[in-house]
Amino acid sequence: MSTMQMDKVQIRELIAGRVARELNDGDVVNLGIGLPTMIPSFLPDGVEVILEAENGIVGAGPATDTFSARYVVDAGGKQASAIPGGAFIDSATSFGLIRGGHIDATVLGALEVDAKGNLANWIIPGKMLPGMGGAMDLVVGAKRVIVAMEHTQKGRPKILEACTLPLTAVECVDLIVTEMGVIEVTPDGLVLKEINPAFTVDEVREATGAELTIAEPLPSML
Amino acid sequence: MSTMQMDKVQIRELIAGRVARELNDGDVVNLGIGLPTMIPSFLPDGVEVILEAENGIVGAGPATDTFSARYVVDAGGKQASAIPGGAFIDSATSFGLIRGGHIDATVLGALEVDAKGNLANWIIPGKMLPGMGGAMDLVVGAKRVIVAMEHTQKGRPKILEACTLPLTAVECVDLIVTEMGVIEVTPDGLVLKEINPAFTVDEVREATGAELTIAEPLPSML
Amino acid sequence: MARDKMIALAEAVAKVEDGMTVMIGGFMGCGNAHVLIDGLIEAGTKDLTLICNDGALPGYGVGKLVEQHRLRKLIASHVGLNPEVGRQMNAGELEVELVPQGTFAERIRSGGTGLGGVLTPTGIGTIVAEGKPVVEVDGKAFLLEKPLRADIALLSGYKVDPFGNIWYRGDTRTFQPVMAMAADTVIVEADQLIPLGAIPPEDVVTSGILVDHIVKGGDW
Amino acid sequence: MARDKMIALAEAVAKVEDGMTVMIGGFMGCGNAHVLIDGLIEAGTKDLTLICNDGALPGYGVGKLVEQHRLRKLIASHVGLNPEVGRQMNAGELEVELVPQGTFAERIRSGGTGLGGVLTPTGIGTIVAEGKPVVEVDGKAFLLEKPLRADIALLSGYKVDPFGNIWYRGDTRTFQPVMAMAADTVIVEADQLIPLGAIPPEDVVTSGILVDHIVKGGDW
Repeated sequence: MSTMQMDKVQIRELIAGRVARELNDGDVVNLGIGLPTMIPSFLPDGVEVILEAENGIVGAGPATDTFSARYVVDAGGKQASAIPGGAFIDSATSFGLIRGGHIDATVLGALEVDAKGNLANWIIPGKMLPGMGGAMDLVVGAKRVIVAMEHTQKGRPKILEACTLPLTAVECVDLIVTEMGVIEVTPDGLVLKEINPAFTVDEVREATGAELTIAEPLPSML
Repeated sequence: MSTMQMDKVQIRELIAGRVARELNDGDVVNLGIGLPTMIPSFLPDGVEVILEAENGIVGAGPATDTFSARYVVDAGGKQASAIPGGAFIDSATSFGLIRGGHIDATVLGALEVDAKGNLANWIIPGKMLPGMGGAMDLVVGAKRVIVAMEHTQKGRPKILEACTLPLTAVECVDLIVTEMGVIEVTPDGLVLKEINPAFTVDEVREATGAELTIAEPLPSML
Repeated sequence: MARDKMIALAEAVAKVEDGMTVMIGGFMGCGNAHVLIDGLIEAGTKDLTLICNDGALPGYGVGKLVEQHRLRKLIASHVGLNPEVGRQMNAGELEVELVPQGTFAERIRSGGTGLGGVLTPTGIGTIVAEGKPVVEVDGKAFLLEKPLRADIALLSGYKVDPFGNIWYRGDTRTFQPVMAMAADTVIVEADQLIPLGAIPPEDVVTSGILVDHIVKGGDW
Repeated sequence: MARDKMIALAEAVAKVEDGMTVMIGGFMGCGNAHVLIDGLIEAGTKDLTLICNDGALPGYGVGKLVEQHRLRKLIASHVGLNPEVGRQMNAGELEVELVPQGTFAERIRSGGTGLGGVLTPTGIGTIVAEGKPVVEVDGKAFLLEKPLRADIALLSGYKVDPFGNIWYRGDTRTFQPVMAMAADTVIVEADQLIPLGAIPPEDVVTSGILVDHIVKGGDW
């Protein structure tokens, strides 16, 4: 099986499922929009995480009748809620939590990541300028930064020796999870720690624009 | 009548009464401990001020049965309350209000004030070191700083050309109210704006260690 | 303390003059001062510099001000959900200053609390740092980001008493407490008007001493 | 989320080791963590660096720690109501660092929120400024005051749920919300233990994600 044989949904579920296993019971987690929001449904039994929405929810939950969309939205602007024991906080406090290292992990997508853990995920000059939102603070402040993304973009590597796009932050990424494998950012560069057995190491290397150290043993990411 | 003929209580009431007339209806006011706490009882009819206690009360009121001393004290550590419409706030917010210019006036005592409006009111080297508490923030941040004090200390002037004691803040005092008169700090120095008719201008000058410009006319402070 | 700060919507809107800098709280439209925004649209107010986290959505919240070309400049952290912002920006019709969201909150807080600015690690090594001083503290680099203030802040409160004490419902709170401190004039639209003292003093989020005027908010 | 963080007082006190830096909230004893303080006295814990607004009063709140010589250093804004602080200071038994109260609050906030420090006008031109960097912003001078952090914060909450969400009664709140963010370990003594969710999410002042342990507070 190659990437071509997995459809988008399968790829996203594979990635979200693997990231879910990085989270510990009780962790406070901020999830970026898109793929990362799929992660909670893949959490192992007995692992419960507390979702922080940077617009001001500690313990964010799904839409309910109790909390109308007029008064409660998540960081994607969608109707949400606070779970029992949750809290609504103002933005200065929310980013105080984020910048102050009180968020155990943040999971978000990327346009590019490089060998030093530099991250580019907010701007393509001349094309896309949505604004960085809370991403720059999140990747600087969260205890652990996990990038969850497809390994390549239309066949072009997104994991590079050095990012070419404007950075979101320097040396901030701890772990990269793609449909091909799990890559840790270490002081000595990128280490492929786990692999999707549907791919060979050579295939992963080919799809990666940076040097990869291969862990031994190299377990399956599935 | 000279100062000698007024007892301490009369002097304090005179000063507090005159300061009370500096306050406007609706002003948010922070009062230092001691003499300034007497001011509210001298407020003219129709003038109501909102007391801020820097430890976290907006709309501080007197002790009541509703608010126990275990849970509500004023900035002097005494049992207090919040009046209806008042708020309890945390210290960072309280000093945010203070530093941010949201307090219309602060009234406090002084050891020395000088011609530039420099204030010394927190330390006598080798003798007294209670700590500055909130005073340094208050005199830097309040829109108007009013010093309410006796004109001299054991006959020695407290209003000087230049403070000799360690400063609380530079160029912060707007108005000085004593039992002898009302003195405004202007860019051109100190101006005696009102006088207690029990004293002559020469007596005030003699009790003052800085040059005084005398306003014309010079109304009574009573 | 029981001052009645209620004014009519038209009177409130008239306080926002063409060319002013205006802060509006909320996030993606949620918590925006919808009634006041509609008032501005109706009054024709224009050339505003808007300080708001985002451009909301087309036709929703501050998105209406964008659509109707009432803004000269937008200071925000995210404008991706309102394509009209990008269009006007590319057409040279709207100036946009993008600020990381945590820095955005803290710059406003700084402006309202008399601090000289924010020393933040956020943005170091990125284009956000361009032209800004870097201050080193104990060997670590921090960007110095300057305070933000506005002529007027337009807030949306859920429970508001006659003195202007505000309790925000859900996560409409967002930037509103810091904006209430960082503007020369503060107007709140109240979804519910409640008696003085009806919010327990521990639960007041924005004190009425920060609020100048109240208008009726409510259903929309 | 319904994690039970309750531990016994002795277990909580044992987490405070000799020589640690400890934050205690409150003002002049009001809002001090009285039960935990009595626990420290009982346990003999000593050589502490205490970060607390003041020295409280003799025999009351943190005043007990002073009296019993459990402090090596006190970082505070005001110590005038406890003469024992001055006596020990003059006798060389206790080091005292005095910080303006607003700067004290903001340094702790800064330590808990990942900022590089505080740029404040407070203290400029006074002995507080000695040896500290001055940063100019738009022609105005600000002192750079560094962040404060602690090994452990001991808080006093009125209503506390099993997850550690805290609602403070009256003005016991003081420095506690910022201290909850600025210490490696946070312990709260609860005057009332209430069920999870009993504090409406809008009225939670300190979120339970900041709280590691809860002990029974209550009458004293």
